[in-house]
Amino acid sequence: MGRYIVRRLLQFIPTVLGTLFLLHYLTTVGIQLTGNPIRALFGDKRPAPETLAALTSRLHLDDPCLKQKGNPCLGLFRERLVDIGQLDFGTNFRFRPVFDWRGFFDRAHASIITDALPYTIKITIIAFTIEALVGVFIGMRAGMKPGKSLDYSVKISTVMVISVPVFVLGILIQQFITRDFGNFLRGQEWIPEVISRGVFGSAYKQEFPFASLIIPGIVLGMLSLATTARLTRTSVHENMRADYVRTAKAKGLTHKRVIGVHTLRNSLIPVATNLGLSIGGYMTGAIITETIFNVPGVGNQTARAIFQGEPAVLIGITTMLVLVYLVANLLVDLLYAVLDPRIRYE
Amino acid sequence: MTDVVLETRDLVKYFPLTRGILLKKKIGDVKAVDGINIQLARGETLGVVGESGCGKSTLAKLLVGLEKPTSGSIVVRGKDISKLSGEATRKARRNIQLVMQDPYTSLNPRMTVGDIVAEPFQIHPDVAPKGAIRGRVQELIDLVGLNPDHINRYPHQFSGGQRQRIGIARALALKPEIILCDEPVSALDVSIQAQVMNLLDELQRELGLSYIFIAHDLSVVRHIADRVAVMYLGKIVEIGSDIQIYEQPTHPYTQALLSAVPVPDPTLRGHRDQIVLQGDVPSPANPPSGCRFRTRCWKAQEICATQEPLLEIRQKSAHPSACHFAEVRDVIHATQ
Amino acid sequence: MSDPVTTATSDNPAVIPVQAGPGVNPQGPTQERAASLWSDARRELIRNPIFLASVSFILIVSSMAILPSMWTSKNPRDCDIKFAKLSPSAEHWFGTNVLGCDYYSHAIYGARPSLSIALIATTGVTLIGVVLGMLAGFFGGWVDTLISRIIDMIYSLPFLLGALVILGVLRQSDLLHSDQWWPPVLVVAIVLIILGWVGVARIMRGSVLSAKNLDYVLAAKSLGASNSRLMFRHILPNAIAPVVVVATISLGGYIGAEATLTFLGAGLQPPAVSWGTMIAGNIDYFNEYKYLVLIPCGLLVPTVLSFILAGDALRDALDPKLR
Amino acid sequence: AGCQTDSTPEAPAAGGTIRVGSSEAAGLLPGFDDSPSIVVLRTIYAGLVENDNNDGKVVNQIAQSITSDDNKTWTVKLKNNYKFHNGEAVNADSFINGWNYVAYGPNAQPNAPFFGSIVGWSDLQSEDPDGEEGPQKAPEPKAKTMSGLKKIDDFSFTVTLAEPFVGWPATVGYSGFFPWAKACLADTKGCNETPIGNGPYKIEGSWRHNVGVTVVRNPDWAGASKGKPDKIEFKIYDKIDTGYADFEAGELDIWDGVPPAKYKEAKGKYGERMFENPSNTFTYVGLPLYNDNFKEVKVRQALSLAIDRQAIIDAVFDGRFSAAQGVISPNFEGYRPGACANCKYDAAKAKALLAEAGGWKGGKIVLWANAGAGHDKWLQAVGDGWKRDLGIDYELKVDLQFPQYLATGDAKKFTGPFRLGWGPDYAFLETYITPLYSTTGSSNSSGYSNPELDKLIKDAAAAKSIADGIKFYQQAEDLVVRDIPVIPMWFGRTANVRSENVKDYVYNKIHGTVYTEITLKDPNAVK
Amino acid sequence: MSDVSVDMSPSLAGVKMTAPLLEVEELKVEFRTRAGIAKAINGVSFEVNSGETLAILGESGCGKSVTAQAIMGILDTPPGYITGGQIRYRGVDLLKRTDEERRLVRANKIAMIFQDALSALNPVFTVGFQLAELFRKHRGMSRADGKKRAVELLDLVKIPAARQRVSDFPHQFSGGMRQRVMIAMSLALDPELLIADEPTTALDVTVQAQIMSLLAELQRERQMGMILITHDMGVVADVADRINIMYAGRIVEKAPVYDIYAKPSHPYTKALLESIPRVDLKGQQLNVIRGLPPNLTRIPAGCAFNPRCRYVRDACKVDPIPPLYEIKPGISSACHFWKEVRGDD
Ligand SMILES: Nc1ncnc2c1ncn2[C@@H]1O[C@H](COP(=O)(O)OP(=O)(O)OP(=O)(O)O)[C@@H](O)[C@H]1O
Ligand SMILES: Nc1ncnc2c1ncn2[C@@H]1O[C@H](COP(=O)(O)OP(=O)(O)OP(=O)(O)O)[C@@H](O)[C@H]1O
Ligand SMILES: [Mg+2]
Ligand SMILES: [Mg+2]
Repeated sequence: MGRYIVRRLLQFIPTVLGTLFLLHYLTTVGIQLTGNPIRALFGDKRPAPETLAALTSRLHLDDPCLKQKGNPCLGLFRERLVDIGQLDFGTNFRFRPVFDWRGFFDRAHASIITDALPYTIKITIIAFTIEALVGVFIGMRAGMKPGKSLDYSVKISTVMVISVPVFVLGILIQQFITRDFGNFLRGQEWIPEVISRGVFGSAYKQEFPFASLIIPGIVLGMLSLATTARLTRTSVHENMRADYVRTAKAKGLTHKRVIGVHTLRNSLIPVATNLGLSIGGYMTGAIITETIFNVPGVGNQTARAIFQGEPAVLIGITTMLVLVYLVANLLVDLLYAVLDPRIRYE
Repeated sequence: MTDVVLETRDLVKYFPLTRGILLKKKIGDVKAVDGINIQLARGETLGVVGESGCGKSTLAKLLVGLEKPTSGSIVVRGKDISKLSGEATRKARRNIQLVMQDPYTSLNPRMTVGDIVAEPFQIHPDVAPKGAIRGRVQELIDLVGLNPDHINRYPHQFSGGQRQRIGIARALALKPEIILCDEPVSALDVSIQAQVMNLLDELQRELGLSYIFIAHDLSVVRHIADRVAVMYLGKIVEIGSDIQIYEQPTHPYTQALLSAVPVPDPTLRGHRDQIVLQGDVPSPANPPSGCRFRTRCWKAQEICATQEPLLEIRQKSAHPSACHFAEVRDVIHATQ
Repeated sequence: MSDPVTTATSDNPAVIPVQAGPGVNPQGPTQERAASLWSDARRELIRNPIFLASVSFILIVSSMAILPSMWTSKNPRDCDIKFAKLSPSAEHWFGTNVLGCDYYSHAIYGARPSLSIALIATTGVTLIGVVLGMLAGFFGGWVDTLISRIIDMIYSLPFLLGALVILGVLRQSDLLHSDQWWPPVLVVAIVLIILGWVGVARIMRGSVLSAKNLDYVLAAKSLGASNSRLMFRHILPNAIAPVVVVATISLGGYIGAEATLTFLGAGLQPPAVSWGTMIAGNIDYFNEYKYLVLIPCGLLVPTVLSFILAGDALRDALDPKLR
Repeated sequence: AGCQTDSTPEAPAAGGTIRVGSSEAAGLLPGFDDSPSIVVLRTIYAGLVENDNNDGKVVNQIAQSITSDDNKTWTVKLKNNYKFHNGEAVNADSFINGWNYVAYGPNAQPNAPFFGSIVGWSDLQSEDPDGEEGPQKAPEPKAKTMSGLKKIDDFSFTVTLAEPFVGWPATVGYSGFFPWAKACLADTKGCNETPIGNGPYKIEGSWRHNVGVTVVRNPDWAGASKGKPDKIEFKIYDKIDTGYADFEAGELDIWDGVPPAKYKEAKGKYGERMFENPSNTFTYVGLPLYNDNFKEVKVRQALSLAIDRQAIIDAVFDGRFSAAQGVISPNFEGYRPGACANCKYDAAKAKALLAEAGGWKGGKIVLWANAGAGHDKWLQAVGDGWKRDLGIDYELKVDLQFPQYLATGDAKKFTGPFRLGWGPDYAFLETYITPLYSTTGSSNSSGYSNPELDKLIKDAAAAKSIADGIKFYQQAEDLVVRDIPVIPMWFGRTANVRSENVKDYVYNKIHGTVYTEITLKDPNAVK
Repeated sequence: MSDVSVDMSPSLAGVKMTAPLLEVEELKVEFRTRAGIAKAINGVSFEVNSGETLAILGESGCGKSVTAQAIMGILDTPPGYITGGQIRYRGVDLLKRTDEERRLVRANKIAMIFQDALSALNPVFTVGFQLAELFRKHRGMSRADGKKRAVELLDLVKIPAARQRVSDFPHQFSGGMRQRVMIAMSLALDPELLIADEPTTALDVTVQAQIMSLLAELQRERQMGMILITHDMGVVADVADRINIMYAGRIVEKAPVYDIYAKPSHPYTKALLESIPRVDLKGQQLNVIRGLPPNLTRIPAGCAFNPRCRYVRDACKVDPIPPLYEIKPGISSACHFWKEVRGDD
């Protein structure tokens, strides 16, 4: 097992390199296709060519290969890798450093990622907790009595969540929950501010660093929550007929325990995969939810970088995400072995 | 022996033994099969008996290629099948079929019985023309005593014994030369068991099949086997013809085993001379030195701990026996 | 012992006249042999009211997609800004949108791109995901490593970035501006497939890992079954359930994803309409003109629900234990 | 009138904190040109001149005087009592060194082009010897300082322009012309995070990226108005919907810019707490004159006449914009209502003109806009109008991301009408004419070239006085609205909302809300 | 914690200790399947007393396991439904009690050993966990105590190195060991009645002998009643007091163990005994019962065994179904022609 982990960790290297290359290639092709992203900084006004050239060269976007469609710009990639190897992730178009690890400890070295990461970690934790707990719980309840009203109401409500695009959902929640209901709460004297302004605030607030992330976290977790719930339901439903469940019943265990321990544990294997995946999926979601709820996290920065076409930011953020994702995945794979002892890794 | 269809040479299978969930480390080997030499002649039935966990199923899996041997070879008609690969393995498998021990898990829950039994024909289309498959399947189902009505049912709709018969039908489909039966009748009631055994018998006579027949039920083995091998902790401790083993067992383990066989006669209750083994079954991960049975043997002496008894014909044993003190003792007919 | 007091039935069971029971065709074995997981499932399904209702709804919606002119005589592109934002009336059943286009005809014409993108993407994602996930889980070793790493790489790309760039590349072929309706649809679907198969593949891989060492798989293996047979006859049916769930769920997601892409200008080109864009494009007006959002939602949600319910019914029908 | 509520004779209660919605600035140095930057810069910096809050007229701030005989060499005299927040004096060097820094090409300051009219600017830019495609990197620029900037003494200097320009003093109120402290030039990175300004407010702590910027009153400020609130908190929002939602949740005192789709609702809800005024952003549909189909003036006029601007504004934007009546902002001196005869909806006339021109021969007209910015709706409405009134079918091409879209425009590759916008750089109407329509105009994307117009611009720049200059520019506008190189659509409309706690709301026609002059009913509402 | 050894096993209201341990009366179970209604149990009646071993024998699929599941109350519904009859534990009809009451009877009063140990043990929990769970949930023990008891139980069923194996997973055990774990599990709470559904099928004879004598010993000590379901006629001969023979969901013969072997009274029993392999028949065909087991969706009219019976007459092929004729006290047979079968008179 130890060797398995070491081997997986070693595999991180090609994966990270692969992802970096993929990303490098995508951003390069992006620039090759859409032209110099700096141009867009000036909006409808056409900048002086000299200014444009100066900015372009300062941001290393003046490499001629960026003008040749389809050229993978391997030279640039190599330079980039060397820089990254020295923990230099470059700057954004406004010359803010993308990543400086000292920024975690010292404001003087603040960087885009170190500023944004704490928010995203918090929101992810909230989303994950909600997804895992609520998703598994309602999935389990629905799976216990398939075809009953609870099953259908879970089904219908998850379908609503799934089929309505996230940004629509986020906007609706913002309108009806944080604005209308929130305003009602804020009208009540007796409700503590942390609830009325924090939890039910329309946007992230410094004063309530955790409370005001709860609703964005819920929105973030919602999409994969639906999947988790459905997956759990199916899985529980399938395992309900297993012989060992019958044994558990014969042991005189309560229905709750029969389902909650004996059935659930076996049902969690596909669910665990999904949970692991959703950590990666949160990033896509965070781009939207963080923007809607004004959380200054990684998603927000990614969105900005995507639309401004800032390769350095994208690569910096994604390198970090890839690592997070890979670790999460490795944990899921190891979790398999915990959940299902029959699986062995050698 | 003349017409040997299957032979194993020093067949060994170790399973790595690990501890811990996250950081598993290998702490040893389970010596499930540890140097087995058997020969199977054409038309012969070799019974294999032994304590549970002694490696019978592992041996069977090795023989059909479901596990890769740690060392040793399996020779079928002169070819070492454990060294074959790809298509050749698949071809070779046709000749040697397995009836699995567990009738509950060995049938695909999402296939009808008809499909399960038809599968061998589909895998090896040369056995039966497409149009004939249906008929053959019905024949087989019928042959093993199942209702052809049930051809469209799913395994979970059958009782354990019925499922076992489905497994047998599947193994018979290809008319293989060798059939490995891993406790094929232990889930069956005696009448069906009798049917199955008659069936196996008939098939053997007609087609010259060879069987390796693994069972706990010694009376069943006695009925069907020409020769019997007794296994203990991954090794064969005694091997001989059925008469030799049953009437003149020379290894203490065999004797203990035979004495424990329940007799379907309530009048003998409490009157039989049972040899009750003392001590625990040693772990196959850490078998005792020398003779593996010595920890539970009433005859054990110092030599047993130091020197491993070979499976050979001995002074007081007309057939190979792996005991330094091999000696005939009739346990079957003994009463108190 | 064997003094057979023979009755007609005892000797050769094969010739026992088969009495027809309920659900068994009296014609006998020829028909009966047809029974397999799939044909049984089919028989099961056509008697399941929920399945039938879902499928009928899907058919209705599909007919909108295939023959929109059967449903409305209005041209969705006949718009007059003077008649903008009219409430539903006899003339305009669903009212008009902000540009004064008949919203009913939009709702009808919007079905085609939404449904075809969702269906093409789901099919593609499922096929690719199932096959690659299966290969990875089944063969393990370097196949698994390779596929898993590719999955990791694609998975860790931000979806929007990937989608925007791939669409940018595909756009070079100018497919998005074809006079035909399908090229842009296909382009969007391809993007969703490229970025979406990894989820299914991972789920599949997980299921295969736990299914591949079951006894019945070993049994088939010892019969000499080829790997493809092991994978597709034995493992697949027993490992597909979670994939069906994920696939039907993502079907809904793809309709939304198309809307997101279009919203960002990367998907369909207006004035083409789809349900997703109808929702996304009008969400701003939700407060005052709720019907502009509620109508496409009211079509989208039941459609997705129908697919999910039908998927569930299919999965249940494929589980013989539930019979 | 810039001031919304009538000021009462006694000074309004000052103090308190006002919370303002904003968005993430590109940077907090005067070199940055984006509006979130400028909003903050205007509170912590002060320029040579200011626009009066009441009528937008240019008045001196730090400048004692700005004078010229030939509109070419301008002499700037400074008041000597202004200080930077770190105690440095604001003197001629603060301006000269700062402007040189911004103008210096390799510093890559977005505001660099604003100094392009000063003699010697091009020496500060590097020129790539073998063109952009070439492998060689551009060398260092020839000079580090502009020869057109000359210090006379500590508190006066001269600025020499390459061409005469009567409006120059009006342009230096722009934030790009703010002075730079020495300490700031020495550490621009630090100064960006913790700006050292010379204005009525100074930063509290430093810039919290993506979260907020807080400024507090500067006790050492030498200007006339000391600023009303004690503290201004700029809260950063990424999307206007979010910021507006937070305003609705009572988290903000001022929110500039109700989202278009919420406009109608807000109008009903906030009544007189919503402040509306035409804004200076100009939206137009450019016509590619480099394309044969658009060469004919009558065709262009027909296209313009066939657009029912007000109907589009009402339907798509809930009446949020002011239909363009010319190409100059209604807020600007020199604006004339109804200047553009071709900007009224007249389907019959449009049809007739098109017929006169021999009809439309270009097949489907392709309407261009950049992707993801929500322009497709109103462009569809424009296209629908053409289809209905002129029988020209259209299609939309709205899938290009902004950089590519702009590049396409720069390369003159648009195949049909294209959406673009324009915002003034400084408070002088010239900003709406020269860059867009002069043959060499920096943002002339339609390819319009009219010697008559070029001459008028020249004459205007050399005019005796600003008032004289305006007359020439108005004549130029007349040419533009006759030739329709671009179809003017509308000017934006500010829709700023304020909380109940805001007492006096002050709006400057040129810069928008003046946060430093806002007073609160209860200054202690927010601790 | 260990002195919380109070018996938390609840008592059921209405229990009369004088009443027979378990009485099953006219139990009927059917499976409603797509292919029709399978009548798995068609009126089964028997009783078991404390300290007594009742063996139920019968062909595969005749309904032995279903009967056991019905008694335990763990039949999967749907498709299985109990359509009639009573199951009385100490005079209390369990079928009329609430789920919660029945739950407390399980494992505490009536425990069961399952036929298939691999699938009956939860693959993802250690054996120790699954054993300790009983003590923790029914006796309120702590984890550590539960585990201690689990080790004791594994020792009791002769699992070597119990202390180490307790934290192994079921798949790490051999078939026989799993079966012993199942046995340990069923004995954990000292039930009054043990239903052993083929408890030794997977065991080798030495272990089987140990286990059977173990069961017998425990039974003696605890006065435990036992229903032994098995195919192994040898085991039955060794341990059973009384035997019930089942065929097609009915009991066709009841008799004390000696009588059955000596003089079966039903043709099916007779045929069954004749199928046992015997040394003297080596090399010959074994006797089999011809024909097929009945299709439970279409049980023939009259005696269900009639299509396969050697003694069949016309009377056997029509309803009514032959009742259980009482031959002697304690011996009864459901054959119209039992006399002929016994060879009496
Ligand atoms: N996959 C495996 N990993 C580790 N150990 C194993 C594995 N399979 C079997 N063993 C061990 O190998 C030994 C032999 O097992 P095997 O199943 O062959 O026994 P058996 O003789 O068939 O027993 P039974 O009669 O109970 O079926 C046992 O100790 C078992 O625990
Ligand atoms: N879920 C089910 N659906 C349909 N029929 C079923 C179901 N479960 C059991 N049966 C039927 O009920 C009958 C009795 O089954 P049961 O398991 O009790 O047999 P058994 O006597 O225990 O046999 P064995 O000795 O082989 O275990 C069988 O014929 C079986 O086919
Ligand atoms: Mg075995
Ligand atoms: Mg059974």
